[in-house]
Amino acid sequence: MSTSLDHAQALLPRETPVRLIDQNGAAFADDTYALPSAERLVAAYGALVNGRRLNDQCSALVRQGRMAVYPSSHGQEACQVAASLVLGENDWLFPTYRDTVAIVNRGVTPEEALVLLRGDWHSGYDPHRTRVAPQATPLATQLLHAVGLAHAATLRGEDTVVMALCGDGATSEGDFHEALNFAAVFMVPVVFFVQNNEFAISVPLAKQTHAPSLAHKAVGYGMPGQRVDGNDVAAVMAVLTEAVDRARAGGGPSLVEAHTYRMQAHTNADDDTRYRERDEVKAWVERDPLTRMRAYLSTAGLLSADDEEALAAEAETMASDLRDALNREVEVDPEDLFKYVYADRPAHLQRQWSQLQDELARSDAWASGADAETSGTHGSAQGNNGTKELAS
Amino acid sequence: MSTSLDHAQALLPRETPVRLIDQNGAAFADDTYALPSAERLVAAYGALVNGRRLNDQCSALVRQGRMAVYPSSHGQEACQVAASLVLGENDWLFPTYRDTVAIVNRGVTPEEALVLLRGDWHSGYDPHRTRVAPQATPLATQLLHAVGLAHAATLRGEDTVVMALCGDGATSEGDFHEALNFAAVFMVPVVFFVQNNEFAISVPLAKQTHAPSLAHKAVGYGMPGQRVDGNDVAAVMAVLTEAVDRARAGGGPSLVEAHTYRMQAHTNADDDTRYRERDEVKAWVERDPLTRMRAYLSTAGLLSADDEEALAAEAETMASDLRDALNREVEVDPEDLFKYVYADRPAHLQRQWSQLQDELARSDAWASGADAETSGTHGSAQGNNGTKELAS
Amino acid sequence: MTLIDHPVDAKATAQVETMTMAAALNRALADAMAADESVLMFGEDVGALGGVFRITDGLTARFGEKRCFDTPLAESGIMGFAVGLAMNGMRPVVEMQFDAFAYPAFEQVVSHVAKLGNRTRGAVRMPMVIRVPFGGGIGGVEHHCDSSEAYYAHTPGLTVVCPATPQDAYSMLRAAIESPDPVVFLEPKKLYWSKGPVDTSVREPLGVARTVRDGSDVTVISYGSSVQIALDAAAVAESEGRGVRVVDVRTLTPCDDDTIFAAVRATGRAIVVAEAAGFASVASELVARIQENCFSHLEAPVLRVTGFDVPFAPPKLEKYYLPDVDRVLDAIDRLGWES
Amino acid sequence: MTLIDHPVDAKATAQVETMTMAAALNRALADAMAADESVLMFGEDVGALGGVFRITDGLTARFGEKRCFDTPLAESGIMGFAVGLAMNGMRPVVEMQFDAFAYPAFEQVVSHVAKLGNRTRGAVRMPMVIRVPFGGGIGGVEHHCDSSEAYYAHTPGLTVVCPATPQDAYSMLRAAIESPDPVVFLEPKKLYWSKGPVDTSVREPLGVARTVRDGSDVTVISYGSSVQIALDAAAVAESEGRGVRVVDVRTLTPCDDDTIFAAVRATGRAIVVAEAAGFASVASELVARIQENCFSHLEAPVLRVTGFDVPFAPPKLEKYYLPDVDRVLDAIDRLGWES
Ligand SMILES: Cc1ncc(C[n+]2csc(CCOP(=O)(O)OP(=O)(O)O)c2C)c(N)n1
Ligand SMILES: Cc1ncc(C[n+]2csc(CCOP(=O)(O)OP(=O)(O)O)c2C)c(N)n1
Ligand SMILES: [Mg+2]
Ligand SMILES: [Mg+2]
Repeated sequence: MSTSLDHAQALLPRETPVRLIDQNGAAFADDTYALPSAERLVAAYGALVNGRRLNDQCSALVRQGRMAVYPSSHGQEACQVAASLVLGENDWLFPTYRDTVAIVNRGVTPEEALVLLRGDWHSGYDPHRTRVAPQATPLATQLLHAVGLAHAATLRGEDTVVMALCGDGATSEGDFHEALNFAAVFMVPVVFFVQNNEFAISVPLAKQTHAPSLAHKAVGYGMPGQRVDGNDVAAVMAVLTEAVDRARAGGGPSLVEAHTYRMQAHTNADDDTRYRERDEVKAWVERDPLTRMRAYLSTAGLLSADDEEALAAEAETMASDLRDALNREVEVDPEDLFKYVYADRPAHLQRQWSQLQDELARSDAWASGADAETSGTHGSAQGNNGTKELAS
Repeated sequence: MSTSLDHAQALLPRETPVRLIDQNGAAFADDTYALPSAERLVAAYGALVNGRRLNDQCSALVRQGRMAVYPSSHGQEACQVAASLVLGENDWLFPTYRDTVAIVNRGVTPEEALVLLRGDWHSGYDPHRTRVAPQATPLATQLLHAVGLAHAATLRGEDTVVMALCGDGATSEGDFHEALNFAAVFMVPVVFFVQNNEFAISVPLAKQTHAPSLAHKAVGYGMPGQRVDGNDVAAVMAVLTEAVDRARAGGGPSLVEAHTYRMQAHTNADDDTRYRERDEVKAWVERDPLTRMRAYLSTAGLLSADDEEALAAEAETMASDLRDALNREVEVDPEDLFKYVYADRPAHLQRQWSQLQDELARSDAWASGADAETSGTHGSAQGNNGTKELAS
Repeated sequence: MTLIDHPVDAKATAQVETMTMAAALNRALADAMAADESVLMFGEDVGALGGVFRITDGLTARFGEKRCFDTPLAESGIMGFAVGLAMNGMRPVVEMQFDAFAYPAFEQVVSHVAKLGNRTRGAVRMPMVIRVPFGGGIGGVEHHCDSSEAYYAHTPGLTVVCPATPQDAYSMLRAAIESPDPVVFLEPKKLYWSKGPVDTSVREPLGVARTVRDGSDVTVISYGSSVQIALDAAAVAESEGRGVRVVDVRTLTPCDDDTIFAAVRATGRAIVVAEAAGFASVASELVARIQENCFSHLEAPVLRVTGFDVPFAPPKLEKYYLPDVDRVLDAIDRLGWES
Repeated sequence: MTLIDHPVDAKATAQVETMTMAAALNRALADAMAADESVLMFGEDVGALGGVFRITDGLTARFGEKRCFDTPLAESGIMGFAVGLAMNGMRPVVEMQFDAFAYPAFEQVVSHVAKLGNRTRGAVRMPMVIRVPFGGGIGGVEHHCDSSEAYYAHTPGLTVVCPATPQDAYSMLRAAIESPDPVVFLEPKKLYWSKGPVDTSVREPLGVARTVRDGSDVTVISYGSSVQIALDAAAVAESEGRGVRVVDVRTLTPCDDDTIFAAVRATGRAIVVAEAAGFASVASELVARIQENCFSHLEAPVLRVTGFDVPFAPPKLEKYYLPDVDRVLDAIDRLGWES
């Protein structure tokens, strides 16, 4: 417990979210946070264009039935891009199901990223290669993993920083509380980054919390909290960078809340007309993070029409590669069910796999026209009951 | 989410805990909190004397082997007494294992209260009679029950207020977070009262939280937090009364942190010499809540030597009644194991009880000298193996 | 056929309608809320949205925000809040959005929901229902297809039920809400959109198994989405000359031993079918108690057809994981018929 | 006697000492921490206090606060923190203070600890140990005596073990810490102060049952504190002329079917003894798999002697709840000897 109480004031976030570039693309000075360099802003814009294209391509692939479900971060790309751009190579990212753009920006290929949502496997990439944890589904649970992983690095004297993402809804879970508390008590280099997009599926923020802001929760753990305009990529980068730098310097964790908006339904399976007005959604269109950045960069002479075209082309290539990839049927291997449950396959799983193999062999035999009597012990039964499905 | 951010300041606790009477018994004026009436203070002192006697009697009963374990609130009696005295008849109290003094002060008899710690049953009183929930063991879980119970009352238009108790350690649990959040979102009339006694068994507060104070957590839920000297019964009563009044008036929940100290080991089973210095404990002796109150009341002419004697005699009667009660052997009925699991006993539990009855009958028969051959199907086995125990 | 006749509540007008299980559950909630003011429905997205499966559709509109409402996103919170409401005269019905998202509430369920009645010698009871959309067969991603019934069924003090038809969904949910004890109400997601007749005047106690199909050679015991697999297998087996009795246990615990044992004693052979991983499962229990109590009637071991002992499969591998008709038929074939 | 010989690690000097199970566990932790820097021990009160059962006594003093430390009081936090450490090169060993206080961590255990290796196709493994002081027989109050093994054993991906002797406590904890997979290490509280010889050079793989006593008429299968009950019952039964083989399964899952089935096939009769409530328990599973695999060898049903299906008893009623020698002997008597 920190003894100096006046410290509490320093932990509270601002009364209005930090903003460095307004909706019209005009930059203004801030006492604390400097505008990121032109180079970083241009890189960020490229990532925004790519991220938007990825979001929209994925939604299209769902409509076309190539993928079961996609939780889009359309409208939240500034947060997605900033969360990965502020990290160094050895840093880690702990994403949720909605953070596909962030992980792709960090080096996971779109195809690997979509393995989960295509239904091929539960996760499609090696977390150690890109230092990106598997996208988390159970809300807020990953925040604790982030704290543990960061602590392990600290124990070894490494200067790794971990960026842990979650949504506004997830802040209500007990694990959110426990993660922030552990991080603060052990002074662990984690930046908790909440994308407050106003909704947890259908539940608006007002039903999620009565707090002045989500960033105000930080003081209860003795860590600094800050609020930022989540559609201003410059501001998100500036605020996150400060938090990352502090963490790396041994200053401990912080909590950053980005104010943004979920422009589309929770996933394509959701019907958001049931719980929000179209006008509310429309009002956020003009706050689009891409428009704003484009305006700023164009005015500043940092983005030519040629640059824009090149970025669009690059994004289009990514999208078309992705379409191709998802049009290729992936071979799934039923043995995978048994392969990874334990490091060494125990006898009972080997027996269960043998049983399945036997079933598959019999149904293959049946499918290839062999005499039904030899293909299984229950004879005609196999012919009548979906063994074709097993043979696929 | 509350829209006015300047509101945040109003939710923060004071930098130093509220105190109305100092360690020497001198009262001083406070801008916000008035000293409770002389009558209430005298009543509080009586309860303190009684509570102290109860704590010490229980510890003695454990040493004498009449009870397995007792988590004493010795030194925390001001919190115990205030938590129950500020409640109205229809209000509810949600206590922990350490809050025996509080529940006895609320009308649970000491004998009922000790059923748990004697090992007769899991709880010994009807919660509805005294409006005291069973003493909770799993930390922080009861806070949610308190919120639900209060909400039910509100839905029916009743003006019940609920006092929910927990320790400093319990504030780290996810359920603490979820309870405060639910209470704030639903504007439920609950007062969360944390007795910060500096330890969770062996773990000091500094390892529990990095927050400026536990009361600072309130702002993260949008409810007022306050800190109070937990050894000043006048201040605890004043602060809790304000919180109870606000809750009753529809102003929602609040969080109160009392700064106190666990003067004895966690329970008699604990060895606190392993983790704290004797000097630290001694330093708190002079902050004893009883001494302070006696000094104030005597100086103010509210407590004569006769009064003191009368209070001591009353407490002694309570203690000796309790000794008598615990010296009486309680009949425990094995059928109780099966009686209350469901409202109506299902067939499988009836069968299991019949099996046990059969065992008991056979071992009774054996114990009463009947031929071993007739007392059970495995003959000599019974004689050799603890059937005496079953017959006890 | 020894189909159990549904006892009819004479006072109510019989109203038979064909509907999905989802609609039957929705109707049961609405009827229970209309019948008893103390019934409250809450959880995540159950208000304006009507639940991700629309089971609570229209309830907020009809009964108001105080009766059917969204909570903050915290399952332990939802469960503990329900405990407090149940302590104070309410009959809360909570929805856990998916099976695996009920785990954060596990401590509240095991240490309080299941035990508070016992703890207080019945002075406090827990008349609450925990609705859990559960199981696979819907192509859901990880954490959306767990069959978690064993965790609850192993916990004394809980009543654990699982309907297999729209009729049972309706009648059993009404009974669960009226129960003085806490009920874990498992809703097989795969069956949400399956249709059947529902007579809303039918009321039945929990704890009674249903013989769905008669047969004298082997009994197949199952629940939830496995009942249809058992019936399909029975049809095939019949075409091969084997009479299969199918029992839907419906209430997993407390378990209707009488019906189950009578069936197994009559047929001498039995199979238990359930989707959950088999190890230390409800299927294990059914096998154990059957062989303990029907041993001398058994011509063959009681076999299990269950999920493999692996985490639930991703969508594309689901078909390999889930028990199906062939696997049940294979098991029947292994019941020592040659002897 | 078919006692399994403990394979000796040739390099280590054999060191046999008599000690309590608590001391053996403490020694195992210390030796593992000395052998491997990545082993961390943490939880509630495990630092200065040495744990409420003193299992971690002296570890902070010897290895420092970074290796053995107290955490904030939050079990889900402890478990999730351990997951992150295990993802990043550490071998965390966590202590849940008592069985029922592990429930808040249930979601982390079921949804992550058990599944992360599978989720990532083995790219991430979870080499961690969850130590759970468990079970009754110590006169503990509510929430301090749960036998929670079924919850873990039902969950694919976990290895669940339970030692019955100081030697196994030592060897199995060393093996658990070295395992690449997450191990739930159940420590029978009742046995903490029981003494026995410990040879610290003994290393054995997990997953192997132990035949503790030979006998040819009936096999009693158990684990943890029930093993001694089985042995005591065996001694009495022998005096009545019945040879009782006693098998300590030690690893509950993955289960050593070979040893168990061989024993039951040899004796033709079997009893499973465990303290947990019987319904959908590990005992159910053992019964189910034995009858599935040894049916033709069985002279009688496999019976269970377990806790009743009620919440664990308060201290004064504990003796009625817990399986004891008489109950085991009664069960043996019911194994159809007349036939
Ligand atoms: C423990 C848990 N409970 C419930 C869910 C189901 N669920 C998935 S996303 C979601 C809403 C999350 O909202 P938020 O945290 O704001 O993130 P967003 O989807 O807006 O990015 C819910 C309830 C879950 N995944 N995990
Ligand atoms: C969920 C849970 N975890 C662990 C415990 C074991 N335990 C009992 S009391 C205690 C310390 C509690 O400290 P605090 O909340 O400060 O209360 P105090 O005992 O100081 O009154 C612990 C760890 C428990 N009862 N419940
Ligand atoms: Mg959101
Ligand atoms: Mg404390």
